[in-house]
Amino acid sequence: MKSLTDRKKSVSKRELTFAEKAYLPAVLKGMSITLKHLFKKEATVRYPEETRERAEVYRGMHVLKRDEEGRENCTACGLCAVACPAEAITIDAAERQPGEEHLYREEKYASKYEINMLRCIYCGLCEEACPKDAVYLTDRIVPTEYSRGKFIYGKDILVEGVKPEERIDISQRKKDYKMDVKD
Amino acid sequence: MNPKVDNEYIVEELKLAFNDDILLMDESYGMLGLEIKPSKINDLLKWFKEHPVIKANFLTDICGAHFPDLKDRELAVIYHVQSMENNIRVRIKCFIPISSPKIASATNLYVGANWMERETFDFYGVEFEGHPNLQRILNVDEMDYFPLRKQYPLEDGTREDKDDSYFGR
Amino acid sequence: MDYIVILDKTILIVAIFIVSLAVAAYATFGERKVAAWLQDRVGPNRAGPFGLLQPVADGVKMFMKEEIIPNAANKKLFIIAPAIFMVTALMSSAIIPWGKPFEIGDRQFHLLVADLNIGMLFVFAMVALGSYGIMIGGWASNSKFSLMGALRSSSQMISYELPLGMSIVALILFAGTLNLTEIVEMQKYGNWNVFYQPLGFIIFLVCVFAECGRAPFDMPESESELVGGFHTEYSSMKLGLFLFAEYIHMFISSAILATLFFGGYHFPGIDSLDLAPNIAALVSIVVLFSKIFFFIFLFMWVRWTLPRFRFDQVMNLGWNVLIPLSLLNILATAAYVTFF
Amino acid sequence: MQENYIKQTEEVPEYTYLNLGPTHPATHGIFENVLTMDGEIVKGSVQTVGYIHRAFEKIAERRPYYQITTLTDRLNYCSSPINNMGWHMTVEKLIGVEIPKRAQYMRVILMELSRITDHLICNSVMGVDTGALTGFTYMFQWREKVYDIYEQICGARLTTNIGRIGGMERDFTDKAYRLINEFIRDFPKAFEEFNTMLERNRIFFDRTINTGAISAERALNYGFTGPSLRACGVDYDVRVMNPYSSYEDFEFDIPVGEKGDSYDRFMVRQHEIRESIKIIKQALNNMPDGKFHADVPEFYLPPKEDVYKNMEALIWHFKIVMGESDVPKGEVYHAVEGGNGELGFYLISDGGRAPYKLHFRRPSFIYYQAFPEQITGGMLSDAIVTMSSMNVIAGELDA
Amino acid sequence: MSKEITMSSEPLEGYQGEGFLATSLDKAVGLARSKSMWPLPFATSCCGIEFMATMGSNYDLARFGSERISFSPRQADLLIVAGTIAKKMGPVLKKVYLQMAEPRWVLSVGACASSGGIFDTYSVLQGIDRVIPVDVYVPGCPPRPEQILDGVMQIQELVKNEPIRRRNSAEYKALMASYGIK
Repeated sequence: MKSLTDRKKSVSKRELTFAEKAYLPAVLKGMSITLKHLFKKEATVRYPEETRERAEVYRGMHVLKRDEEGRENCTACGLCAVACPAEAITIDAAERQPGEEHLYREEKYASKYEINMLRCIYCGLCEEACPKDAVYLTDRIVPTEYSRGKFIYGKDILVEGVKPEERIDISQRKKDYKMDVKD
Repeated sequence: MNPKVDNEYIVEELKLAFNDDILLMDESYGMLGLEIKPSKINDLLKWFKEHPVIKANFLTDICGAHFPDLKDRELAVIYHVQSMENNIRVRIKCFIPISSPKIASATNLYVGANWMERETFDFYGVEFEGHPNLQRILNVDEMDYFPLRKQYPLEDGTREDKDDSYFGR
Repeated sequence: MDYIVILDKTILIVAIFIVSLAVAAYATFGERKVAAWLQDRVGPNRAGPFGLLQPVADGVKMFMKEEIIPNAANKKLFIIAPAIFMVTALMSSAIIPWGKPFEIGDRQFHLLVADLNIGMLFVFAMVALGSYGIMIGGWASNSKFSLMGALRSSSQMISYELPLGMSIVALILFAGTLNLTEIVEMQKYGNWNVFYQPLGFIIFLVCVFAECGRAPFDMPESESELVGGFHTEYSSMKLGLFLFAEYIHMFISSAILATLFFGGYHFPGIDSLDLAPNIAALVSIVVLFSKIFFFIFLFMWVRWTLPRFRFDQVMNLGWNVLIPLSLLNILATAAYVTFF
Repeated sequence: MQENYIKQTEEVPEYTYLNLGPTHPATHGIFENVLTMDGEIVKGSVQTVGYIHRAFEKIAERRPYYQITTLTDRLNYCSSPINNMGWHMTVEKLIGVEIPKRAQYMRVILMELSRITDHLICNSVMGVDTGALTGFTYMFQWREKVYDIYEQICGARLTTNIGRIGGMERDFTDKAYRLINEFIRDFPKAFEEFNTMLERNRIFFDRTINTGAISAERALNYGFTGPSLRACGVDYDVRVMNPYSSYEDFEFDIPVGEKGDSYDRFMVRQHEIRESIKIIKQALNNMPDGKFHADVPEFYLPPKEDVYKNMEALIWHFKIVMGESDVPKGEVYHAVEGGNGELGFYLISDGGRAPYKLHFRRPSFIYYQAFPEQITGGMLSDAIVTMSSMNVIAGELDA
Repeated sequence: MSKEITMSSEPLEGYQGEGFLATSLDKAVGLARSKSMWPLPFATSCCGIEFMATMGSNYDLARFGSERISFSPRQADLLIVAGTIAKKMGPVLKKVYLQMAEPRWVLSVGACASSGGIFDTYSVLQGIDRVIPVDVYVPGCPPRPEQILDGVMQIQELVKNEPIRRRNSAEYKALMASYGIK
C-alpha cells in the first residue's frame, strides 16, 4: 500500500548488533538501572499515616452547603437527581413552615436528600447542575463499609454543620469553577 | 491522472452502476449517505471495494438501528466504508422488515465484518445470511430477545434502591 | 563409631536444617523487600517491626489454610510431591563445608555433614531429583497449566544439567578433585576459582538460575502464562513447601556457587589473620554467609530486572549456546592443565 | 477464515484444550480463549467475549447528551479523555459549534497525555507479561503524575468526565500548567530508562519479534486501525487524515512498523509516546489566548454566578440540565484517534433529549477478532505477548 | 438487598472449655492472617487499573503484606472484585469463589462490582453480593487507591478479630447456604 501521508517514519529496528545478541550487555545495563533505583528514595506515600495530596477540585464525597446564616441552600428542585447518570440521588421536597426560616433558605426544602454512595460515580454532574449553590463534591473520600445498607447517606451526613468549624470549605472549587478567561 | 474522488464523483459513478437500486442519496455533515435495496448490499460493498479509483476497501463499521415507526422497514443495517487512499467515507443503509430480518453477510468481502455482524445480530436480531458463525457475541446465549430493539427496557429490573419518579425518566 | 560423632553430626544436621529454613523464610521476605526497593516501593512493613515477622505471618496463615485436593488429582502423588521437592532441596546441603572446623578440647568438629569424596556428583544427583517434585506435583494436579509447568520444568532441568555438569568438569579438571572441602581449601588467599574459570562461572551461574527455576528461566511457574505453573492447584502448606523449597534451592545454590567459585568460607585478608581456631571458624561462617546472601540478592536482582525467556528459547540457549561454550571451556582448561 | 479455527478445535482428538481466561493473569480485562494446543504450539483458538458487556448503546438512548461522557469515560478507561473529547466533538459537529482555538489546544494536550498513558500501560504491561515487572512500576509512577494533572483539571483520576459540549469545563490552573510542564520535562528521561530495559534487550526482543504478525493487507481486511495497523506499515492516523481539534497545526511523525508483529506494535507505541510529547510541547508553546469554551448558551452551562442572579441564565441552565436544548435531527459519524485506533461515534439524532441511536466504533472489538489468526502456529507464550501487545481493553471490547 | 456477614464475638459452642489458650491462638492466627492476605485480583475494568495503581510504587499495597498476587484461586485469601460483573460473568465469579480455599474474604471494589453503578442495565449484575457474600465494600468509580487500601485495611481488621472456627459456625453455613454454596 502506498503511503497515505508524508509523515511516515519507520521505527522497526529488526537487526541486533553482536553486543546485543550476546545478552549480557543489555542485561547488565538493565540491572544497573534497577540498581540505581535501589538507592533512590522510594516513591511510596505511606497511606494511612500520610496522605497523598489531592487536588482541591477532587470529586469525592458530597456536601450540602448552608449559607452564611446557617440555612440550608437546597431547594429540592431535583436538577441534581435528573443530572445523575447513576440515579443515585433521591429527594423528597417539603414546604417550609412558618418559623423554619432560620433552617431553610428557600420556601421549599429537601425533607429527604439521600445519595447512594455505592451507586454514585463521582462524575460531578450534580454539582454542575445545582442552581442553588447547594450540593458540592469535596476532596473527602467516602469510607469503606462492611455492609451495603450503610452507603445510603442521608441529610445527617451530607449537610455540613452550622458552626464555623464544621463548615466544609469549597471556596477553592468555586473559584475555579467556570472561571472565564479575559478575552 | 485519476479524477478527484469526492462525493460528486462517487455519486456519478454510482448512478452508472446502480441506478435503480439506490433508493436515496444524501449528504449530511460532509459524508455521503446512501440507501440501497437490501438484496444489493453485497454488490455495492464489492463495487466500492474493487472500484479502481474510489478504492473504498476498508469497512469501518457495521451497526444496526431500530425504527419501530417505519412500516416494513423497521430495522436498519448501517455500513460505513472508507477509502484510506482517497480519504473519503461513505455511509450505506439498508432497511429490512422486522418480520424477516434477513440480509446478506459481508464476511466474504471483509473478515472483520464477522464480529460486527454478530454484534448486530445480538442487538437487533438481524440475520446475516452466509455468516459462518452467527451467534450471540456479547450477551449470554440463553437470552431470548434482542435487547436494543426499542420496545425492550434498559433496566435490569432488579434494582431496589431507586424510585423512578425522581428522575424524570 | 564414636557417639560424639553422631551427636556432632546430629546437631549439625539440625542446625543446618533450621538455618536453611530460616534463610529460606527470610529470603521470601527479602525477595519482597528487594523487589520493593528496586521498584521504588517500601515493601511489607506492617507485620512486626519493619515487617520482620512477615514470614511468620505467611507461615501461620498457610498452616491454617484449608487443604484442597482436587477431585481429579492423584491424591498420593499430589501429597508427596511437595515433600520430595523440599527434601531434595535440603539434602544437597549435606556436602557443603560451612566453615572452618571448631576445636573443642583436642577434637576438631568439621562443619560439614558428609565429607564425600564425590561431593559434586552428590549435588548433581540431588538437583536432578528435585525436578521430580515439580514433575510429580504438576502431573498429579491433573490440571493443564500444572502439567505444562511440569513438562517445561523437567525438560529445562534436563537441558541445563548438561552445561552445569560440564562447567564443573572444567573446574574439576582444574582442581583435580571432586571433594568440596579440598576445592575450598585450594581457594585460600583469594585464589578464587572464578578468576581461573570466568567462562565456567558464567555458564554455571546461568545454569543455576535455570535449575532453580528463577527468572529469566522461571518456566515452571511463568506466572503470566501458566497462572502458577506446577503449583497452580496447590493450596495451604503444600504450596508453602513448594515456595519454601524454591528459596532453599536458591540458598543451597548460592552456597555451592560461593564454595566452588568464590572461595567458600575464605576471604583474602581474613585468611592471613592469625585467629584462634574457634573465632576463625565463626568468622569463616560469617564470610560464607555474606557470600551466600550476595548471591541470593543477585538472584532477586536479576529476577526483578529481566523479562522471561520463551520456552523454546530456553532450550535453544541451553543446547546451542551453553553446551558448546562449556565444551570449549573444558577443552581450554584441559589444554591449560596439560601444557602448563 | 474464522470457521477454520473452530473446525480445527473440533476435529483432532489428540490436541489438548487450554482455557485461557476469563480470569487468566494475562487477559487483564476479561475475555476467554479456548486454545487448541499441540504441546506448546497453538493450533487454534475460539474466543468468547462479552464478559463485561454493559449495554452502553442502550444506556446512551436514555441519557441526555451531556451525561454520555460518563459512558465514554468507561469505554477505553486507559484513555478516557480521548473518548470524552471524541464524544464532545461528535455533538459539536451535530449542533454545528466551532470551539475556540484555545479550547482545542487544551483538548489536544489532554488527548496526547492520555495517549501517553494508554500506550504506557500497554507497553509496561507487556513487560509484565514477559516477566519484567519493574519497568511497569517505574512507568506507573509517571502515570500517577498524569493522573495528578487530570485531577487538577477535572477532579478525577481515571474516569475523568473531562471537557464539556462546547469547550472545557474550566480553564487550566497555573498548577495544572506547572504539572504538565514538569511532566514533559522529566518524563522523557525516565521513559528512556524504561526503553533501555526492554527495547534492545535480546530476551525481550526474541520474545516479541515475529510473534503475532499480520500482514497489512490482512489487517486492513480485518479492520485494524491505530498502532496495530501502523505496526503493519500503513500510516493511517485519523489525526493526520481527518484532522480534528486543530491537529493540523502540529508537526509530528507517524511511526510505522514493518511486519505487524508484537515487536513492531511495541515500537510504534514507544515512538508515539515520543511524538505525543512533541505535540504537547508545541501546544503549550503556541497556546492561543481566548476563551476555553464556545458561546453556545443552549448547550454550554452559564457561569454559576449568573445562574444565581440572572433569570435568563437560570432558564438556560434548567434547559441544559433537563436535556431540553434543541438538537438538530441528523446523522453524524465522527472519528478520533483513540489509544487503540479509530474510535468512531455514529450518532443518529431525532431531535430528542437523548441520541436516538449511538454506536461506538470500538477499535479493540474489531481487531481482537484477528487474534486466533495471529497466534495460530505460535507458542503459548507468543499468544500471551500478542495479547498484551494488542492492548485489548475489555471496556472497549464489550462496551 | 444487602447481605451482611455478622461477626460473632462470643465463643462458639463446644469451644468454651479451651479457654484462654484458644482465644489467644485465635488472636495470633487472626493477626498472622491479616498481615498476609494474598489477593486474587478479579479485575475486569476501570477499577482494575486503579488496583494496578494501588500495587504500584506510589501506593504500594505490599506494605500490608498483600503484594503476592495469586492468580490461582486455591492460593488466595482475598478475592478483590474490581470492575463491572456482567451477568455472563456471574457464574465465573462464583466458580472462582468456590475454588478458593477457606478462609476466604471478598472485597468489592468500586460502584459497578458493589451495586452495578451507572450500569443499571439488562446485562449487568446489580452488585456481586447477589452471587457471593461480600465482606467489605469500597465505594467510588473507580475508588482512589487510598480507598482500596482502606478496604484492605478494613478486611484486615475483620480477619484479625475473627475466631478460627467461624468458618464452621452455623451462621456462616447459613450465609453460604443463602448463596447456594455447599
